[in-house]
Parts: sequence; structure tokens; C-alpha cells
Amino acid sequence: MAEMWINMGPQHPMTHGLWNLRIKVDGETITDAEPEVGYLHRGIEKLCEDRTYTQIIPITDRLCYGSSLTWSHLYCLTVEDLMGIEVPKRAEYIRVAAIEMQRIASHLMWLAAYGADLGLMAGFIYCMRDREVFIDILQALTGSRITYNFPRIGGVAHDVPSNFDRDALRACTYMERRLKEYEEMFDRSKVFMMRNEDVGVLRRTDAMNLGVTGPPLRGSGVRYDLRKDMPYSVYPEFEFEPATHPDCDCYARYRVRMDEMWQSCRIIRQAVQKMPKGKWRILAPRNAPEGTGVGRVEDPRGEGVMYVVGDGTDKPYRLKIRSPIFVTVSAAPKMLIGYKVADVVAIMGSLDMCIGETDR
Amino acid sequence: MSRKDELTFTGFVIRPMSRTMRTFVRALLLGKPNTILYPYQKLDLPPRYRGKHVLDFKRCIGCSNCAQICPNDCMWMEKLEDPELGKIERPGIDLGRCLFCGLCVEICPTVALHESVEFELADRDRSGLRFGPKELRDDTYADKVAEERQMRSLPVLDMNKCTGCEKCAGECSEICIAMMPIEATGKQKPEISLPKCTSCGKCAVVCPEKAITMSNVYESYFDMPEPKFILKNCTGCAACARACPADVIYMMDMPGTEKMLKDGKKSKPKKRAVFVLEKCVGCGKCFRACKFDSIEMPGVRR
Amino acid sequence: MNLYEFCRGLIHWLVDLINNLWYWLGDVLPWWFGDFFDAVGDFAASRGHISVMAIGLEVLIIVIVALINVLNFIWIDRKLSGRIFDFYGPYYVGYRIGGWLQNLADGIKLFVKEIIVPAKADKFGFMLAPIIFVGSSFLALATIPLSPHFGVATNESGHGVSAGVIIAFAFFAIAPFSILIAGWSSNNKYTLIGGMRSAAQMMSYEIPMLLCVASVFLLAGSFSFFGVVDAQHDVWFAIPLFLGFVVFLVCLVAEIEVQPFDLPEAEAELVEGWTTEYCGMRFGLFMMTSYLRGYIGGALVTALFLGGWQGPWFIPDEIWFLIKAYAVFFVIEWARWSLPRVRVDQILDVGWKRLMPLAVLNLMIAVALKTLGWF
Amino acid sequence: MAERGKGISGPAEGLERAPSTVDEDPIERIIRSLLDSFPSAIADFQKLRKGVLRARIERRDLFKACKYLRDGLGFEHISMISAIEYEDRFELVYHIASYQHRVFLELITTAPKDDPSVDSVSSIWGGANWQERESYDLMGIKFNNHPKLERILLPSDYLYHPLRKDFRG
Repeated sequence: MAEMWINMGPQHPMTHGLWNLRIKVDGETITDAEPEVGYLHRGIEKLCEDRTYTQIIPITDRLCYGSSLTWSHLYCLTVEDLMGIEVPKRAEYIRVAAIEMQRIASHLMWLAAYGADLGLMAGFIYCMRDREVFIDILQALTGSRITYNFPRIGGVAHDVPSNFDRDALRACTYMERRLKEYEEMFDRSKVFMMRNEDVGVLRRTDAMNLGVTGPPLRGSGVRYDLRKDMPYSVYPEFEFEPATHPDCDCYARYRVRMDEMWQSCRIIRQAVQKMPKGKWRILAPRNAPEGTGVGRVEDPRGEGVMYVVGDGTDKPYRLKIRSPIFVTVSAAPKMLIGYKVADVVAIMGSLDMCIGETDR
Repeated sequence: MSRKDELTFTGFVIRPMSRTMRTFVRALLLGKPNTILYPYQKLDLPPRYRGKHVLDFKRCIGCSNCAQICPNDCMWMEKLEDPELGKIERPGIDLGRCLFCGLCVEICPTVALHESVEFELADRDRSGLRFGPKELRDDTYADKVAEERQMRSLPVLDMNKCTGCEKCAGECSEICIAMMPIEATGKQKPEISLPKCTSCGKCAVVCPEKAITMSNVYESYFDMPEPKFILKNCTGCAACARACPADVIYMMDMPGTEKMLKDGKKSKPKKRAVFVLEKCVGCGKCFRACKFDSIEMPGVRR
Repeated sequence: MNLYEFCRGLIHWLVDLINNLWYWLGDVLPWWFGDFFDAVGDFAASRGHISVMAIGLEVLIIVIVALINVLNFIWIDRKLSGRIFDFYGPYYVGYRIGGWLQNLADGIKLFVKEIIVPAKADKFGFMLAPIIFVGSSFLALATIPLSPHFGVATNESGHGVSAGVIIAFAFFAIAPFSILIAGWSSNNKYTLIGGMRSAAQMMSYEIPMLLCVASVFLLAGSFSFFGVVDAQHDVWFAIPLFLGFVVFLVCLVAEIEVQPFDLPEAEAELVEGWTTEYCGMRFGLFMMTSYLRGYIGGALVTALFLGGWQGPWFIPDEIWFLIKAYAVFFVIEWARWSLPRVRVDQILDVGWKRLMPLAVLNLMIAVALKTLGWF
Repeated sequence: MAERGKGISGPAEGLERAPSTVDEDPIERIIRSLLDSFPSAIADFQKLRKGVLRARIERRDLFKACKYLRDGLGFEHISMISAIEYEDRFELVYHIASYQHRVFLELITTAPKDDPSVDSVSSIWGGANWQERESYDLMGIKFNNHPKLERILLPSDYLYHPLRKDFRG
């Protein structure tokens, strides 16, 4: 068969969103690849220049459907850096607990999509079912299921509801039991390992050079987790180990995310148990001073950075968002070339695409 | 955890299949499946759930803060006539554009706006999603739900009664009341610094004219813009005082501005606006009502 | 009394009934009409005509039974695998019978949908592929008896076609060609890859599968279903030929293209594989036929390895056969929902490097058993 | 099938903390060696927070400085490239991180309004490739020597650069 270009997307079960992966195949072997993004560009950066600082928070929620809380948290961190606000301790603990729940929910959604990509329908349904547990707690905490609009500049919107700590600890126990089942279902399944091992190899040097961050980077053997290495919020007060794996393949990325879920359970337990009393929100000024603020967090998908320029009014002069997947997907050709068409779903699935933040 | 060399023969099919079989047996024999049969069973929604809005007409003061904070511009203020409340202005919401972010509920200074747990809002027509104030009205809803917002008992000043006697300032143990002269009127008014106030209520007790009363006010986490008054432009037309939803603005005479009329009598003195900013909700209605650029509010759209 | 005799008797009775009226009509009419009426009546009552009518009725009954089974299979697939996934499955349509009518509702929906042919498709091939796919599957079905009394291959002698199993496998193996035709004629890159994968996949599973069947023939000493099932009177072939049973089951999963081996229509990578461009009832036929093939697969395993219709006396033979076939199908579905899909090079790997030696080993075991005279 | 990432025995290999041969904080060392190498180019050095630095650099020295940052100082990771339009200039902010030293550097360079072009750093960091394309797409900054400077988020026949302040949708 002659070589031909195949458009995988913009509407394709592999893409998890609206983007296009053009691959050149020789038979079933990929010889070239070219990701195309931009189908979901909503101009959020431009939109933010016309909104007040408070009004932007619900918009940053819309950056990523999988982990919207991280992005509004990142935005609030950035603006707090710009305004020079110290957030109350209790608010930081609530934020950390909520973000780690969001991380587990996001990773579960990734695992569900990954299972469906590889044809493991039971994995898809089970993960979506268990994600509900965390979504329900977040719903009781914030009032919404996907777009929480929960962090505020200078704290969080609400105090924790009654029974929050009991529910959170119960959910952690449930999740740890479930994770063991997943490990039995995924790791111990020979067919799953056949699809994952030695597939989508991304060397350590390549991963660092191409700007890959988050689980793909740690799956390539680089021990770099912003929560540990450049701590923000109250992460230094928690005990946890950033997950790494030296194998550089899809299985390593899968393993890193599973280990991160374990660590997130640990962090939630500590955050709930150590949560101090006090205020959860302070009055933030309406107008930001002139200057810049930068925030940097460990998103479930990688390193999220925001850079805000204030000009003394109540609206930001410029807001720049660094999406981890936007950079990671540019490394996709490096991983794809040489593998089979069927590996595309495994490789791109292991990157955990989220188009909302990629196209902004 | 598990690696390739740990994989045994059972890994081919038996382990994953035994996992699914356990769920199968549990779902088939021991209990109900996990699904909720939606139209017949409903989810238990937490009280914080953000659904359709509910407006309490009696609490609402018509300040339009909700319409201003809305990121999508999906709220508007509607003028209407109510048999009980007279001529009022109340917000309406286009739920077809609403984000359900809850900022309008959070900013409401009197907690008149709530979000109910009702989420079944589908309609065959976009116009069916435009809820005017009358469709949102439910004056009993606020009493039914648990209050989330913190309340503080704070002194509220009525400038019509105040004589500027300084008794309240003398009584305040936290020294949070300062007497400030009002320019061009020859009077003075107490200015209360609310962050320092301990809600002790002594100022209200000591006031001979009962100009200061203690009342419960919801705490706000929003830094609202404050009106800045420019005396030289003011004509004393009282448009701002009529527009103010929170009774912040009082019109006071400026002695010495009387003009001699032709018949020898003196005209009434000119008036000026006086702001009691402790009560201000920052809505900007006075700014919009003023035709003479006498009020400035940076960052508020006209 | 077998199915053929039953149909023949029924037709005979009907023809007699109608002919009575007919002859009476001929009597009351003028003579030139009466002669014609007599001739028609005699033809209707002739032996050849009744045989043809009986076979037609028999085919109709078998197809209806098969289609009801297919509906049951789709229901099992949805309902029981719904329980595997911890949800209800079809629920409201046919609430009293467990949502069974949902399949019919889906069929009606597919019937009223428009059939679209892509503009640059090869129209003839595009039309031909579903015909071959459905036709060959039904032909394979026709050879399989549910019991000595129930099956189209039973004739008046009652012994069935002597090479029934061979014919069944011959028709069963035609489907990949129609998949290739469908994939090529759709003029779409995904369908093309799907068709090519189907061909590659057939290369890998067909030979070990037939080697397993050959070992069964060796032990049974017969090519017909009756012979094979009769030979399992004492012990099911699944016990001495356990290896062959496992290999056959794995190959069967590949043959009927369900989950671990559904490469031609891998929905995650190749949208819907070779059925991407089909819609309406053509897609419905593909869908229905894939479950029909599941039924055939279950029936083949039952007949070749699980003792066919032989079972306790208190259950009728046909029901006993169907219970076994349903059980096999459920195991296949169970594996389908709990295993990921393999890659195209891995199925070739599995087929040639794992299943092929095992199948040969199984054949050697069969030869040994036969030589030792245990069968 | 490509071979596995051989030679990586553990996650920490080659990624130990900064060698302790240098007596002081790695951040101090970075500042000093950067100032030594580019005395004229680097201006306005600030330590913002713990581990966050800010420096300004001349446009013509950007490429050289970036190369030195990666090869000499171990800044392996380019985090973000943001373009900001002011009334009289464009500012390009390079956020560069070091995995070894846990340092986050904010490198600012300016370009005049009539010639918004800088040297591309995508040959130094592969991760800069798409970010530069994005800056070109949305802000209209030209990157010299970029391998493929095309629009990325917007359609290729789009006429405007929408993040500029004079753009009105």
C-alpha cells in the first residue's frame, strides 16, 4: 500500500475534543505525524482583558472541563501574587483538599477515556462511576459539578459544609480500595500490558527539550513536581512523594498517574485532618496595582502557568495562560513515528488531551 | 508496582474477567446497579447547588449590583409597579446565557437573590429562558434555606436626625467614630470605620436623637467602588438621592448661599448631597443619575 | 418426528383442506373450468410440490427462531453486560420483560433512516457487501441443527447432510471477503484499513481453528453434526481436547470479531472500521448479523465440544442446545467487556506463534487418543 | 519497535541537586555567572520570590543568552513565552525553568513597534516552537529563523492579530 495521510479528527473517537491529528501511514506504520489545534479557540486571553478580576474566575473555569478547579485556583494565585495578598491558612487548606480531589477526578476521567481508547469498556464505566464520588463532594463544597467557580482572590467562596471531613476521608478509603481493583484490572491484564509496554517512547532528554511537563515528564524519569520542587500554597506542609517512573513509555505515564492518585489520597487525608480554624476569605482590593504577577501550579496534565500584567485599574492589562497540553502535543510526532495506527490511541491517550485549555 | 515479570498465566484473561464478574454478581444478585433512573428518581442535590435563581422582592433593594457583576451580561433591571412596594426596579435573568457562576448571589448586599436546586430548565424556545423579575419572585424562599452568609450588627446612621453632637464619638471605646465636618454646611457628621467596629452598640444607646441604630448587615467580600463627590459641580437637584437604593445620600442645606429675590425675600439655600458611605453598596446608580459630573466612580460603566 | 416431517404434515393437511374446497368449486362450475381446477388441485397435492412447500416452511421457521435468538443475544449483550458495568441496561421499552423490546425499537428506528451511499463509493460493491455478509451467515446457520429433529439439514432419511460441519465452516469463513469488499468500495481510508485488517486477521485465526475442528473430526470419525454429537455421548470433547477447546474459543472470538479481536471495526482508532460509511438498515443488518454470527459461534462450540443437544431428559433437546449456546455467548461477551483490544501485529503474533503450535499439539493429542483406541 | 529508554537506572540519575562544590546558593551563582557573561545585556536583575528571578536583556543578545542559559547554567525547560503590547513597544517575556536548581527565570526583552521581531529560540528548546507560533498568531511578533512560522490557533487566511490592543472584534 502506498503511503497516505489520514486525518484523525476533528471528529474522531481518539481525539477527546476538537483537534486534528494528521498521520502519514505506510500500511499500518506511522511515518509522519502533524497535530493541528485551534478548532476550539475562544479567545479567552482577549476576553479577560475586558472583564474585572472577579468576573474572570468563572471564565478560567472554562479552560478545562476535566480539572476546572486547578485553573481558577491558578488564576487566583496569580492575581494574589500581583496584588500581594496573603491568603488565610484555612482557605489554603480548603483549596488544597479541593484541588487534590479535582486531580483524582481528572485522572479518573483520563483513566476512563484511556480504557475506552484501548477498548476496555469496563474500565471506562468503573472509572466514571468512581469519579462521581469526588464530584459529589466537590458539588456539596462548591455548588456545581464541573465548573466550580470556587476559589476567590483572597480565599475561597464558601467554608466547608458540615460532614465534609467525614465524606472526604470516606471517599479516600473508597478510592484506595478501588485503586487496588484498577491495578488488578489494568496492570495485571496481559493484553493491557501488551498495548502499553514499549509504546510511545519519549526519552528523558527529548521530554525535557520539548517542554513536556507533568505525568509524561515524570514518566520519562525526570523527578520534577512543582508541588514539591517549587512549592506554592501550603504544599510544603504535606508529606507526599512525587510519582516517577523510568520507563518512558505509555505504561510509565499510566503508572505515574495511578501513583499520583495514591499520593492525592494521602494529601487529602492530611489536609482534612490538619485543617485549621479561622477565616476562609479576606476582602480583596478591587483594583490591582501596576506590575506583574506569575503563578505556577502542577495541573493534572502538566505545568500550568499564568502571567498577569496589571495597570492599576480593575481589569488586567494582559493575561497569558500557559497550557501544558499545548506544548506537550507538539511533542506528539516524536512519540508517534514508528508505531502502528492502533498505538495512536494509546500514545495520545496517555498524554491526557484537554482541548479547552490547549486552544483557550 | 506490578511489572512484566510478575505477570502470570492468569493475567491473560482470568484476572480482569474475575474483576468484572465480581461486579456482575454484586449488581445482579446483591444490590441495585449504580445508575439513577433519572426522570423517575432524582439526585440528592446539596443546598449549595446552583440552579435557577429565586428573587425575594422584599429584601431586594434594586441596586443592580448583580446585573453589573454578571460576566455574561445576562441580567437586566426591569422597572415595575408592585401593589405592595410601589415603583421598584428588580433584576431579570436570561438563563439561556447564564453561566450559573453564582457571583450575582454572592454580591447581593441584602441576600435577596438565591439559587435554588431546580435544574430542569429546558424549553423549546429561547424566549422561554428569559425570566423576568415576576417569574423569579419567591418571597418565602430566603426563610426556608439555611443562611450561608455571615451577619454583623453594625451602627447605621440616619443623617436626617443627626445633629452632630459628638456624643457617639465620645462613647466609642474602639475610637472608630470620628466627627468629620461637612464642607459648606457648617455641620459635622460621625464617620464610622466599620472594620474596627466591635458591634457593642454603645453609640446607638447614647445617641439623643436616635439617629444611630444597630441593624444586622450581611458581610460582603467584594471591594466595591465608592462614589467621590465633587462639590463645585453639584446643583442640588437630588437626582442621586432619589436614585440611591440604600439611602446613602441626604440632601443638606448650604447656609450662605441664599440669594436675594426681587421681592426682598431670601430664597431657599442651595442644597448639596451628603454621603453616608458606611451604608453604600457601590452600585453606581448615583453616578449614573448625576447629569452634572458631580459624582465620580472610577471603574464603573455609565 | 423431525421438523421436516412436521412441516410436510402441516402442508399436507393444509393442501387437503384447501383442495376440498377447490374440488367442490370445480364441481359446481361448468366442465371446462372443472378440468382446470382438478389439474391445479392434483398438482398442489403432488408429492414434489408438498416437499418444496415443506422445505420453504421449514426454512421460515428456522430463520424466525434464529432471529428471535439474535434478539435475545442483543438483549443479553446489553442487559447482562450492563450488570457487568453496574448499570441497568435497556429498561423502559418493554419494562415487564426486562427491556427486551428495545432491540425491536432500535430496529424500527434503523428501518426508517435514510440509506446514504457515498458519492465516490463503488456502488455495486457497496451494495453487494451486506448481501454477502448476511447471506453467508444465514447459510452457515442453516446447516446447524438444534437437535436431531430440528434443522434444515434434516431430510427424509433423518441423518442430515453428511459433511454439515465442513459446509458450516465454509460459509462461516466467507464474511471477511465481504468485509474487504465493503472496506474497499466505501472509498474511505478508515474502511480500507479495516478491510485490510480483516484480511490479515483471517490469515491468523482460520488455520488454528480448522486444525481444532480437524481433531474433533478425528475423534468423532464423522463430518456431520449428528456424527460429532453422537460421538460425545459418553464424554464431551471439551474434556479430552481441552487445549483445542480453548484455542477454538479464542479463534472463534476473532472470527466473530468481538472485543479483544475486533480490529476491523476498532471504534477508538478507526471510527467504526469497515462499517463507517454504512447507515440505516444496511448498518442494522451488519449489526444484526454480527450477533447472528455470535449465535452461530456459540452453536458451533456447543456442537463440536460441549456435547450438542445431549443432556438430561427433562429438558427438551433444542432448549438444552440453546442453553449451552447462550452460555458460550455469555462467556464471549464477558471477555469482550473486560479485555482491551489487541494490536494488529499482536493478533498475527498470537495467531501464528501461540495458537498455531497449540492447535498442532492438540491435533497430536487427538491422534494419540485415537491411536490408543480410547475413542 | 523502538527500544525502551535504556540507560535510565532510576529517576534521580543525573538530576541530583546542584553540586556542592560551589560554596553558595545556586541562585546566587546563576546570577553572578549570567552577569559576568552578559554584563551589558542583562539589566534590572531582581529576585522576586524564593527561586524566582527577573532579568531584562537586549533583543540582539537574546539567542546567545538563551543558549548560555541552557548549556551553561542548566535551564532545560522553557515554560512560557508571552508577548505583551504596550503603547510604545512589545515586550516578550520568557519564563525559563531549571529542573536541577529549582529556579524560575523571567527573561524580558523588548521589541519596537515598527519592527516586532526577535530571534527564535526554538532551536535551543523544542518546546518553544509552538509557543512562538502562538505569539506570532495572536500578537504578530516575527521570530527570525523559526522553522515553520505559521498561524496555529487561527485559520491560516486570517488577517488580524487579535491580541493587539487596536483589534476590535
